[in-house]
Amino acid sequence: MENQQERMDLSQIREKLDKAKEGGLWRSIGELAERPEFEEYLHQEFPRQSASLGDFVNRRQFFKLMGASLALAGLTACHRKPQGKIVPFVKAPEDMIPGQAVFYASTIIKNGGFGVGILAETHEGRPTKIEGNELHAASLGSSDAMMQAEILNLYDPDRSQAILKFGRIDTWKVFWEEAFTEAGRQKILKGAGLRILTPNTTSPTFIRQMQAFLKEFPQAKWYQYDPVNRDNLYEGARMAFGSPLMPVYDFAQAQTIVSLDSDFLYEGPAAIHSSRKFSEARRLREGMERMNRLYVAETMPSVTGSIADHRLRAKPSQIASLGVALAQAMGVPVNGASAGELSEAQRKWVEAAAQDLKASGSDGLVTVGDQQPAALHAIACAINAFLQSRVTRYIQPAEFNPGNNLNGIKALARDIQENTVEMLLILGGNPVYNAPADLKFEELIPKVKLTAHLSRYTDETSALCVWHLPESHPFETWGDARAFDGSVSLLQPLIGQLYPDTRSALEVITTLAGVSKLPYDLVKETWAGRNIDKLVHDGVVPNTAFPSVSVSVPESVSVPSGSLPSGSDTEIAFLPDPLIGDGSNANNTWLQEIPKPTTKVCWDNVAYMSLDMAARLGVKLDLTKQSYPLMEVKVGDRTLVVPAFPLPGHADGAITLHLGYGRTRGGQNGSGAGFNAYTLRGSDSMSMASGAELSVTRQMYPVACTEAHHVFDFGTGLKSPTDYIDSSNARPIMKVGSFTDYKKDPHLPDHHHHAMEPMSMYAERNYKTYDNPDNHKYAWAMVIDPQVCTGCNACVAACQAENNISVVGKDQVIRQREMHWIRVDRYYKGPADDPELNFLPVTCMQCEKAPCEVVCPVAATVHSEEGLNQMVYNRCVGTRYCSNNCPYKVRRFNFYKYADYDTPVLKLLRNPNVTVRGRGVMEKCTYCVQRINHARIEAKKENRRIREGEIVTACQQACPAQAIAFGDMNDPNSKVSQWRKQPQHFVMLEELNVTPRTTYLARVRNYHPELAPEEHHAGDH
Amino acid sequence: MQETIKPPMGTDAPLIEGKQNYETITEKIGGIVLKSPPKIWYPLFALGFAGTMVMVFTICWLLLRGIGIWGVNQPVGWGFDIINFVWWIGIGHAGTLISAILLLLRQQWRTSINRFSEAMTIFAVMCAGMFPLLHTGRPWLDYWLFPLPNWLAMWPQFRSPLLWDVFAVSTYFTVSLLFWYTGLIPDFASLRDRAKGKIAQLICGTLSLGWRGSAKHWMRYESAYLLLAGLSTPLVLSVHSVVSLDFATSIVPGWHVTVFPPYFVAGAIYAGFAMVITLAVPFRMIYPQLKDYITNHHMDMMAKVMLATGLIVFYGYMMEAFYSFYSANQFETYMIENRFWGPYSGTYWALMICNGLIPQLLWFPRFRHNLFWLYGVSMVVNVGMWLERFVIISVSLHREYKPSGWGFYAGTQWDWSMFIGTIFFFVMMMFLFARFMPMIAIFEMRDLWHRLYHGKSGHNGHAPAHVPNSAEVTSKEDA
Amino acid sequence: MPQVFKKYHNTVARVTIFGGLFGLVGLVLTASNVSRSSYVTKAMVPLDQPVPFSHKHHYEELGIDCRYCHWSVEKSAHAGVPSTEVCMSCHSQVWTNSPLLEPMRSSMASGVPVAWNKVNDLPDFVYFNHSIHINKGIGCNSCHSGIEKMHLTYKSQAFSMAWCLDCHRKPEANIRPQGEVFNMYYKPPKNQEEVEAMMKAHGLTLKPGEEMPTNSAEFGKFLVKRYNIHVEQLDNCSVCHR
Amino acid sequence: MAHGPIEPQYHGVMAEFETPEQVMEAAEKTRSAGYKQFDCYSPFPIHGLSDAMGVEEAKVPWAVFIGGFIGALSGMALQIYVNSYDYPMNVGGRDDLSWPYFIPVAFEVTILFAAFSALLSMLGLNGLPRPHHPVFNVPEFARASTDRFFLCIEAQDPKFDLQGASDFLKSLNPLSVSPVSND
Repeated sequence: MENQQERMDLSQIREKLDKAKEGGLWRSIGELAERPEFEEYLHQEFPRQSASLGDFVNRRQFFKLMGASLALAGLTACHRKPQGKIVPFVKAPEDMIPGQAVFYASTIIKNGGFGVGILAETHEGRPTKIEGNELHAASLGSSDAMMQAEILNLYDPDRSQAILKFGRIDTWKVFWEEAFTEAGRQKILKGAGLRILTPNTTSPTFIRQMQAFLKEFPQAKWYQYDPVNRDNLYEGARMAFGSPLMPVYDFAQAQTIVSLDSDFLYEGPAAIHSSRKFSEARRLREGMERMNRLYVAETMPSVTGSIADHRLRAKPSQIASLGVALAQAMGVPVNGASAGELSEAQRKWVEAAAQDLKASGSDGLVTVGDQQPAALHAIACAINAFLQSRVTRYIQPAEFNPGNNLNGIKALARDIQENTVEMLLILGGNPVYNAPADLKFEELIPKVKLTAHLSRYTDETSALCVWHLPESHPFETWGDARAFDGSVSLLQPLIGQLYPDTRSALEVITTLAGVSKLPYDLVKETWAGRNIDKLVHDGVVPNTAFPSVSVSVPESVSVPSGSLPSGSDTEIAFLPDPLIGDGSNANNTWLQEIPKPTTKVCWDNVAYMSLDMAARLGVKLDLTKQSYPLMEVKVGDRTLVVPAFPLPGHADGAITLHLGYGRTRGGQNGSGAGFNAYTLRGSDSMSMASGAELSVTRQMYPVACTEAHHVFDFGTGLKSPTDYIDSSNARPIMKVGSFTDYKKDPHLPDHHHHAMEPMSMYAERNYKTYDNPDNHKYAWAMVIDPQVCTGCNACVAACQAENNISVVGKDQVIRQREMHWIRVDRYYKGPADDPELNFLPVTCMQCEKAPCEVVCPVAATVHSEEGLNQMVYNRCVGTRYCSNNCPYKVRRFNFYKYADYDTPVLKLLRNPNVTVRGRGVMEKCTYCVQRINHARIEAKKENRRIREGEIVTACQQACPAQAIAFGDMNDPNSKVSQWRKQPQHFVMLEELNVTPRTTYLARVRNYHPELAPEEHHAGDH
Repeated sequence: MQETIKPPMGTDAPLIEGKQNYETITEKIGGIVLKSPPKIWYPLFALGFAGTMVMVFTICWLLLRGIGIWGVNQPVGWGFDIINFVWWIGIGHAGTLISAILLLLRQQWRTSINRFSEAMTIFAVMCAGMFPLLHTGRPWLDYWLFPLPNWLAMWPQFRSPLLWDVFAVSTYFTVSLLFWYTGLIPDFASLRDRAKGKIAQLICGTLSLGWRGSAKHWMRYESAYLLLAGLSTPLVLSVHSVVSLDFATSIVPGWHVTVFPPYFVAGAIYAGFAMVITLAVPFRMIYPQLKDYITNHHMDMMAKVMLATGLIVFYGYMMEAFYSFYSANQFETYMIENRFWGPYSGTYWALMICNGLIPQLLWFPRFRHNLFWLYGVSMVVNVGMWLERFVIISVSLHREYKPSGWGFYAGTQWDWSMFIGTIFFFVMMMFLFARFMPMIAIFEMRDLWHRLYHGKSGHNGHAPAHVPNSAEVTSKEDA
Repeated sequence: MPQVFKKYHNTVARVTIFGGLFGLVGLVLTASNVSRSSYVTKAMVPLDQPVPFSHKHHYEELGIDCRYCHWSVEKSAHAGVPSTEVCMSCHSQVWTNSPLLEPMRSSMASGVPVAWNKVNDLPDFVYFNHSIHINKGIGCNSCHSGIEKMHLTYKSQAFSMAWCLDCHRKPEANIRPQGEVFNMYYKPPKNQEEVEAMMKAHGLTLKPGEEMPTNSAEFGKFLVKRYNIHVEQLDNCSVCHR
Repeated sequence: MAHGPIEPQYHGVMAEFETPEQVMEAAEKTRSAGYKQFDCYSPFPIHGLSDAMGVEEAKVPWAVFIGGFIGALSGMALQIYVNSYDYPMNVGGRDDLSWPYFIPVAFEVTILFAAFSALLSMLGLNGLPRPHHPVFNVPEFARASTDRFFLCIEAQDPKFDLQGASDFLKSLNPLSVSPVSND
């Protein structure tokens, strides 16, 4: 039924797309259902420029300009709205109401092949927004920035649309002829010359098909490779328990959590789940007596590290030493390794962690980052087993052939070297770009006679393969995937194929195997015996999670010599980029522009290093130009030039490089952004390299960083900005404190804040009652809880997707013109080289006495009866006075025509319920007023009040930590009212008396008594 | 530029130099208009025109691309645009002050420079007015700032100081224009009667509205002129006060300062007199006949006004700093600390030197009486006043409440081309003015000369007080 | 010779001044009237359509309910324009050979939809929702007045913001019982008897403390209250713009 | 003395003087001679001349006051109408009738109206613009805007006759006396 209906819509869209090439019809697809679609009336005569907006005029532009300037007045005056069209259906689908969004369940495949269930909001057959699927274990209704941005990947104008042979457009027919010929030959050879390389997969249907395929070609080999993989994790489990097992943690119950370089709240297939569970335990409740304690040792400040109670910075090689020391302190015998020399701080950290772990007993756990060596994973397994941790359990890995990424890619390289490969199918992935540098895949691929690369972009690998096959987006295909815990969810097409020639890996492999079944039937076959309609409707297949595997406590852990890194003075840590991952999202402009969670850098990767190290290397910044010096990084015979970026909290003696940048064929946005760290990464140094040589050059490189402005004030007489984050110190911006203080006085009084009686010439506005019988007004309000906010930026991405927020490009970000309506402010506390990180998401505060409104000369921003600070884009003339007068600086201005009005496929992306803002217009958060209006209209039609929880703002919906509450503060039972009543509730910049509707709770850390920072603000007043 | 200054100096120098009578006054001043200009006029005008084209080009590019071509950004929403606006408006104020306030105060030395400075006012306000109109994101909708009945049922929002600006600046421009034109009517009549060509007669005749110097007309004229002066005085004070309210009514630390209105007005007069000197010195060189009327006496008086207003402004700076500390408000304190030691401390200290330190030279007659120094000081003040607006507007914005919302600001090439373009536009307009309109109020000079040398017995003298004057020699020839 | 001008120049001067003033006023008036004229707004101007569909014929003469074609008007922001299939459900039986209906038949056969010219085209930044108006007793012809008489469809209003605001500020002037929304011949009850009849017909009863409306204005106010319309909120910007 | 016939071809008779003091004296004498309709012309305002002529008037200040008053009222009324009555909006929690915010604009409108009243009332009372006037027919009058002072007895004066007025003016010791043609 779904299928039937889907196809109906899709054919419509397809038809329109075909016609779009003839021009003019894109307007009508918007008006398909009489919809006032995307375009604000804007002066179409003004030329649009590409994302990089240079300010200089060349000769041609000059003449164009001179001509245009003559006609300018006339043109602007003579603008006339073109005649709109209404194109109704020929045959209307039964249960689609034009103008009402429909939600479909599907699944997003994350790195490693793990699925996260989603619900996609579709408007007339085009998905516009992704939400998490509450029924899915890895989502629980929340999402992250990458999931939110996946919708842009679907509509990416750079997606490959055509099948290419040696770069020239060809047809599937010709490909299949060639492929079948070769496959026929291989069949006789039992597939001895056939190799298939895919990313890791958990899809039961795909694995079933592959296995069937491999039965036909028994000598053929199927390798899986992801550049960021879990090899070490499974190897470690094998060392400890004898088989590769996947640990699953219960962060809701854990009392002591020790993370050894594990960013479990952000990275990995269970991140959203972990974040939700961790926040449940962490959230302050009145009368709370006990709080979990999180220890993190890591090289670079991570999302998890930022919320840790005790974050220890350590070089990559030292993490293992800490693990060994921890094991020894716990009394877990480790053979073949010693902790070596630990510094005072490290020793104290280890002791405190060990003490807490022991005290927590079975409620303690140790988790290790995927990039850490297998032996450390083994040690962690041993400690957890030793603790008889009931918050750690082990299950079968969901992936096919787990833990063999490096082996696989090496074997493939060897096979090609030995000339045994005659036909190579690369179904997804990009080995030329991201395989270990020493394998030199760019030289290997051309050696194979028949190579075919299925991918969504014509990327680095496509360029070297004989055939490039365009891949369908997962939103266009049927399929299934397992979550981290093994539970299965289904993929269903949310839209018809945007481009007719794209295929999924499943389709390619079944066709090659000669199976003439449609993907839908294959999925149905896999889940035969279940109600497929219900599975598709819910998106999840119930009762498919893997059961726990019981493990025995290993008597001791033997660490083979050389399996723990030795370390050096200058080490490199390789990490996937927090947003563009291993590089597969490089062309996603949303992810490029969202500031990286802890560093606030966007559009680039840089070499992060400690402030001390930067000083030693002679790194000199030019902050007014946001320029950082380029630095040559040399490891062995491999070099990379990358900007040096001092980062408070980074471990000394190491730099961190994010993978995924420096693409050469990454689309118009991915190509040329950043620096390719894969060129430094060999198969012996997949996650860390030591013995790097660094030399800072005199060349400067601009880095777009949204919060560099105040971090470093070197050489001025000003107080360090770190003084300004502490509420008790200077600026009443954040309320931070310790759990001990909280238990003493949950109000966490700040010493400088003197409550004032607000004085006003004017009477208070009535936000309480209407004249009518149902006279209780809604008073929308939001409370944000920094206590659980990890700074992951899911809200930023969700807001961008929901509100049609434009991307401005690196140059404009450097000029401080980013457009995000919600931003996650980062405040440091403590010493500059090793501070605590605090995150504070800031949206428009919807002040009742809004300073922005009074200064608007055209009443483009005024208050609604429900207390919203309304922003009327079509009224705005763009004086920017409101933004100047906003103490929270949450308003965003379209300095140029940032919105892309022209690219046809991006028009499908837009939320039809939000105006696409034109040039010269101020914009800002309005608490998702389109959702409020929708709920109000639906409630009024049913003659009822809006229910608590009926309106969920985009940021709130996405937040994995559930750190945002939104609702009616006139309703005493609403969540937002409850949160506002919390003793630690506070109002940012309250003394300005602008009475914001968005307020905050405090951020409290649960310090170990031995490690608690000294209170340094005692003498400040 | 060095000019030999002959004694008597300063206020000892006469207000009118040389042998003069009604005819010579009329001929020397009116002749500039009726005769072809000095050769140097053409290249100077061409330079002004070329620079104006830079401005026009910038404006076209601005309208095509959007204000993103400027350096403004998220925390610093106002940059060169509003800095230049306030700077130009300030410059304009000296003209009104000279023509209106000094008239009410019966300062005779105003007569030689009032026309000139009124023209300066008008052109400066034109330059200033351009910026608020162009600084909006969608300038083609600027008419929404005016209360025009419309089909949207929408009106401007009169609580916004920006709208007060619209009314203040447009009223100021209109009233200045009326005042200026009122003064020009009798002079156009003079030119009409002296013009030889038919076209010049027609133009001047039309502009003079048929003025014939009737005593009844003069009576109403004087009444109206005085009333206009009386109206202009509160107007000029209100305009810069309103401009300062753009900042003072906001909540930005560094803007939210109650002392702003008087401090801005003083600053405006300060900048305006600097600009009058900046213009008067070269114009005296281009038109040497003007030296008879704009004498060292005038230069000295203007230097003294500059010194006085400069001290008021400097007091304002002191108060800003003092209250920032005295407030015990961490944001205010940080604001001034940031000015002192922050990334833009250079501009702050340069401002202190330009507006506070260097003008103190004017205490010494040696510097006041030396046109080279005087000119130099006035240029320094022009720069200093621009820096003051930079410090107040952009430096306050770049770091206000939330450190996460902090940023940097620098003008782009388009900011500079717009700013410099308006300077050239201003220069071009001044040259056009010098060419086509009497630079000094002729009838008022006649009146002044009459009072100084002819009517010593008092102006209701029934007996003809015939004071022989060397200037009378020429009058015999006409008889 | 000081006399530069002729005597008639005095007249010229006066005429210029007063003529200029009147001319300016005239220009403003003309401009504002032209901008509101149907030449600019296209109000009252029928548009050419692929098929000359007559609302008068279908509604008034045949008595087909609005919702037969505009089927989503109660549920969605969009009233819904009938699919080819809806048209052909009748026209496969009647007027099967009419040349006027050829576009519909070919659309049905080819699957290519008919592209109608949009008559009521609001700016893209105006978010109008049909369903809430219909559900709260605003009749079709409150906005599409005279639709039942239209042979060719035209917009009966220019849909200016001021016009929208008029009703949003005083909905009692246009509101009617929900049952009368699709009645193009609805007349507000003028006196108490008519009010009583109307209330009876639509099952409206007085609640305690309410007084029987005695004229159309009071009846409007009664309905506004009964349908729980918060008039204060209706002219908030974000009701229509977001 | 017989009333001479009003001679329509003449606007009056005009005498030319060299100094303001002379014309002032002449004006007083003309007034004491009983002439009512006469006017003086000077290249700059001569204080006391209108007194000497016996002309008193204060219409311009009144016009300015009325103009300013209307300006103040309409400025305030406009703002109250548009922001407090026609489309009242909740602007930053301020009252609909937040009149203190309306003072600056009301003030500016006051000045604007008053300034226009000043100029327009002056021009209106003076009957300007009037590019053509009979006095310009006198060739000597070209210097009226430079350095000569004139007194013209107009033909409309009941006491006027061409000869008598000319003789009277000649008695005032002018530089010249000429009839003013009306063409």
